[in-house]
Amino acid sequence: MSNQGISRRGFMRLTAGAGLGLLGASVLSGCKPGGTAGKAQGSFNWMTWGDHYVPGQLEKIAADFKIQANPTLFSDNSEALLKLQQVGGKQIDMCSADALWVPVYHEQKLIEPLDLDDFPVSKELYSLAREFKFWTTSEGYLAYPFGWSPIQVAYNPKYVTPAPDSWQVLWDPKFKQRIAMELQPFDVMAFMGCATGAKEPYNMTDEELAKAKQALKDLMPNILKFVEQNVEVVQLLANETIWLGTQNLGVEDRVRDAGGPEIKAFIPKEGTVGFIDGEMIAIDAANRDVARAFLNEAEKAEWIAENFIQFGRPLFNERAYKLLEEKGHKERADRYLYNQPEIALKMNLKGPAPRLEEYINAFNEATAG
Amino acid sequence: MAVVERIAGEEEPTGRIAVKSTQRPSPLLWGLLPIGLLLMGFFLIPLSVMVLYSFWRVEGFDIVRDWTLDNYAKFFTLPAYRVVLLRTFLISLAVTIIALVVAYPFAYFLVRHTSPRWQRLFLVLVILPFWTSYLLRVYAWMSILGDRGLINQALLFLHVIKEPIRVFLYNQYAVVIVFLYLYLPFAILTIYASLEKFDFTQMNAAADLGATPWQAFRQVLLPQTKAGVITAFIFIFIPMLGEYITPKLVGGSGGLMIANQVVNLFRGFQFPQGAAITFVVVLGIIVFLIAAQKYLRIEELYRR
Amino acid sequence: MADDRGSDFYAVELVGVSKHFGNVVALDNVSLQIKQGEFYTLLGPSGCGKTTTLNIIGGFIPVTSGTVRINGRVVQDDPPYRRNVNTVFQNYALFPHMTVAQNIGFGPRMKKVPQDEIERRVERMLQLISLPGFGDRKPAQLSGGQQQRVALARALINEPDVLLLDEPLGALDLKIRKQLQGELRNIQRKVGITFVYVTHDQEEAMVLSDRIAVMDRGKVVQEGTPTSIYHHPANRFVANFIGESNFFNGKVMDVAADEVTVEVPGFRQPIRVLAKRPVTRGEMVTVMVRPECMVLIPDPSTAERRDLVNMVEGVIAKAAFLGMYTQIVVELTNGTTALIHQPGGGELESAPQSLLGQSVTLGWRVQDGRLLVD
Amino acid sequence: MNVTSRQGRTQALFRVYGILGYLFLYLPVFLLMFFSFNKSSAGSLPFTGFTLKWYQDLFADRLVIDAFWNSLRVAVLTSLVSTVIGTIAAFPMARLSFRFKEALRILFILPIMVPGLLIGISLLIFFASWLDIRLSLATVVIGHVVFTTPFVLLVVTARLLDFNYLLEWAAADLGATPFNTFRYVTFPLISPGVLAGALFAFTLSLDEFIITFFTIGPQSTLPMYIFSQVKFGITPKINALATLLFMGSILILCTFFYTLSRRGQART
Repeated sequence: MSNQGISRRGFMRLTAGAGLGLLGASVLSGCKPGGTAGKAQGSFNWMTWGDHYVPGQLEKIAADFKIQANPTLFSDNSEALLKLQQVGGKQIDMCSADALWVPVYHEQKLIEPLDLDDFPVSKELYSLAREFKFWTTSEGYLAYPFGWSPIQVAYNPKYVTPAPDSWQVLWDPKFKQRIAMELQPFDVMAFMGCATGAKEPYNMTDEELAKAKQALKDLMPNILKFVEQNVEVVQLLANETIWLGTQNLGVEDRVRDAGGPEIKAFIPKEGTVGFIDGEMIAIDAANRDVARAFLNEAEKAEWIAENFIQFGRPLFNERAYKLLEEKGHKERADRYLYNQPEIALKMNLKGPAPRLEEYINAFNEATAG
Repeated sequence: MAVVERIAGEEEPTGRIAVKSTQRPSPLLWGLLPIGLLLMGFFLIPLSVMVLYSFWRVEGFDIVRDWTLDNYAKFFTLPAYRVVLLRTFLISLAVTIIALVVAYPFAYFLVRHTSPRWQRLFLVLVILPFWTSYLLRVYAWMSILGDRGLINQALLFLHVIKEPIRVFLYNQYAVVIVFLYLYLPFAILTIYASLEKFDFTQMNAAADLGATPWQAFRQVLLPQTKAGVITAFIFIFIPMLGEYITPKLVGGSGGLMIANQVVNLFRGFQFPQGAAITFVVVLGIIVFLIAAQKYLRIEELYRR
Repeated sequence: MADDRGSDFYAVELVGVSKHFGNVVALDNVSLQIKQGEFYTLLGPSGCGKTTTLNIIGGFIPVTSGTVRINGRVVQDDPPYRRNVNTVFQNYALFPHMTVAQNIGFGPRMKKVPQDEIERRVERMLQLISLPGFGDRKPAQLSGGQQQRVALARALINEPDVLLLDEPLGALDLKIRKQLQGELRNIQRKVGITFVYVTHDQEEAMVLSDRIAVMDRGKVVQEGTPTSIYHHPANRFVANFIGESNFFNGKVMDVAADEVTVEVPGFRQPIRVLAKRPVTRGEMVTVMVRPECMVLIPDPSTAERRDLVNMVEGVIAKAAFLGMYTQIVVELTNGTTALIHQPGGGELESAPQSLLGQSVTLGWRVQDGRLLVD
Repeated sequence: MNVTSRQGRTQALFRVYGILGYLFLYLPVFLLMFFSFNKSSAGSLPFTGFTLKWYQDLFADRLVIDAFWNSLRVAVLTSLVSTVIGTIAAFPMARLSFRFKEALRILFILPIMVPGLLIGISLLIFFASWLDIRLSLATVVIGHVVFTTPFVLLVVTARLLDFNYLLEWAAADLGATPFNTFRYVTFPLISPGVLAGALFAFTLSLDEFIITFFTIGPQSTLPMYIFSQVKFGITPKINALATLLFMGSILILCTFFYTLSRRGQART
């Protein structure tokens, strides 16, 4: 099956308009060589996070398939978006992004929607990962699903009793200077939104936003710091500098690995925020086929299982879960919700708030001190 | 003894010929061309583009080229930015003053109490820590100052305290300490340069005339090395105003600086507003530099 | 290489050279003629323009107007490296990063002389300056005097038409200076190169020079041999700058064929002096008398016999024995003081202090006075 | 009070101060080196046991090695380019007086004073949208040169002001053309300043993150690698790298000073 061609976009529009997308594509697939991903060789440019591949993976793929990935690393979604906006597919073929950031790339016409069926490896995915609503458009699927994690509230049971189940625990005056959060203004505002009962934490109304801002202001005495790197939360929990913090899945193990005390984590009953990562192909990508071929290799269960062992947060490759089971990692995989991808859909997905300016200014004002 | 015979009332020593006094412009002037092109092409013009942005509007993730002063108005109307700017200013000032006070005796130590043969090595050792990662060095400080950090461990071990105390990290003091660490080498190098030129027999003369060491320092040494101190002040104070990583890492919730807020704005795609705030600060810096112009003249520092 | 234009040309000739730095006039219409093989000295206080003159000959600074010729060739637009002139700089300007041999060999090296030839010549220069075996040292490892000699060798190795020396002995202490003065003069005789020498030390100028140009405020005020300048200073500045002098200001009373009579207020009798220049009655003039020409007259009645026609009275204010002579300061009746150098020996030498407060008469011959017009 | 004992005490006091100063400067460095041998992956206290695992990880990670070479390449190029540009600009700044010199002086130091974030973003927009230049290590070098050249300029200007211009006159007097004067006299004598400037530029470039991020193409540098480890954190692998880097530079430095002092002795 293919959506490649000289007038690919025109064709896409036509078929989509006629409601014959899949059918038309399959009819035409016979005429277009190199349609399925997995045959191209060469090198391509990938803007990503350092945890989207494991040590040795790129080298192995380069050696076995003559596909050379050149990763450029970034830390913040907005930085990657700005960069892709500026340089486009000429210089970046593939880019990683968080949940609702992906549609922004699409709106900005920066990425080329995919047909997951082009990727044989996509058969290994949980079926629900193939049909995220927010990634589905008439032109195709926006990103190849990679991994996910809800943001939980981690706490030290020695100091935080009884076991909390709500965001409200953060405002307890006992925990003055005992809380750390990652510095992601949109996400912090979204947490506040969750805590104050906003309907859409990433798209609050004026009143909701005002309430969230006030909540953050009230919370400031309890916040020790906003951390640049998530690992800091682990360190701070490990040396008992903080008793509460927002964290990805797997915080318990990471704190223990760092020599820290027993830590527990919960998903607040009001709901929480989470990320779903994916890989996007840039529009007019110069090495589009190479990138697609790479994706087909890199997303294979063997690598994904390896990735889970290395970084410890759930991924969307179902076959990898089986591999983990076989290798004796089932307990950990289950504890990290690997087998319950449906939870991913219950999260408020990370993304830029449509009301960018209001969110940022609210955050800046609440945290100015 | 004067190296060149000076003509009475002559402004320039004959070695440094004023261009106006010769008919042909000196070929040395061509040396300004590459740096001029570099800064024009890759500094002034790109910054001018950003200046334009600061007068535009953002809609979603697109810059809309509607002229507006809103971005500047917001800076002056939202109290948050003023509060943080003031804090930024005070922290930078405090660090700069402490750095100068700490660096001066250290530079003196280098000039007066190290063997001339190894002085250069000692000097290079001052900047060598820069060859490791900035981020890692700041992290290292966190494991010195933290609740379970080196200091607390030592105090616990010595039974000075029973519980880890939290006075060293995640507050403005931590920002000051880490900034001091990061900027001290610059202060040392600059003050060293002015101390090295000083003729220390003057100190003996002052002592001979009955000055205490402190008086000799105040009356003889400091006035003659003042230029170096002020130059160091400028070169520490101003760059610190734009720092955002250190305050975020060690500053806690109360130690954030203006650049942190600008970064937040940029991350939220509020380029016009972020640029506007930055340019207000940059404008202040330029005004300050023009006022302190005299001390940008490092020849003052190096003239014997 | 020396230009074979013979000696029809001056080694250096400045015609109407002026130099302005902004509004400041450093040199004002200076003309000089320096002959081949001459030891020529520019003498003057600091700021008089002597170093500027040297720098113009060397080609380091451009002239504002005027012509500079070296061996008859007009050179004022040539850069230093195209003039066959070399300089010994004040404080020597030895290259600190090069050895003595590299310093001395620098000129030939720039002219692409073969390396073995350079080595030979450097060795010869080291012999000339009496520093054989010093070739591998760095300048910083030499004494001031040794550095000076290296600077000289570095310049001389190029066999320049003219050697310029800018206060070359200025940084040395007296004893070495004296010694090097002798050496300099010897070397100059040996190599026969024209030396143009800048100094503010009049004694050094007198010892070394064939001719001296005294400069003041950007002008050459007098040019001549050491003796002629000493004995016939052109004006008060020269007289004062070279040697010590007594000045008496007065009005011309009478002009005879070869003698002028000057009335000095406060003196009992007028001063008679040889008329070496035209003056008119009533004109204000200065009479200069060198201290060694003045004599203490114990008995004024014998003065005429010794031709001591000029006599003034005074009281001895100071007296000091200086070895070769005794220096006596006499307070004169007109309120000025006179300086006398009295040859040693006798009463003066044994107890100069005993003279203090004594009233004395000073005398000098007509031909010992000089009439100066300012 | 005995003068010599008092001097001795002052001497001792300053020595102690100096040692404390170096301790302050090096404590964090030693600590981060120490963590590179720590079993705990958090890169912080407490020490949970000795391991060389992080060094093995380091050498196994092609990306870190690539990033290291990229950083090195950029830093070397940056210091070369900015040293040339800064040095030739230092001559007129040190030796001439001309109109607008004061304004130029402010312009020349402004890149040091303006936040790097602003330089980075404006360069990205300028390169990509306005000039349509392909981002690469070359554009990174340009970005770095913009802010390191002022440092070179300052250092070399200082050295030139200290330079006895009579030495140049002497060379010209001895027949050296302007080029030879520069080659044999001026440059050897200002070279310590030039070297210091180059070292400065190299150091600054090596640790630059924010300008690098915005101006780089499909590559990565060490600071970028470190900053990108946001989600799951830095492992002591980076500490291992920093340790090796630091040791390497110390080694180079010691050899340099050792040969320098040897040469100095030979000449005496």
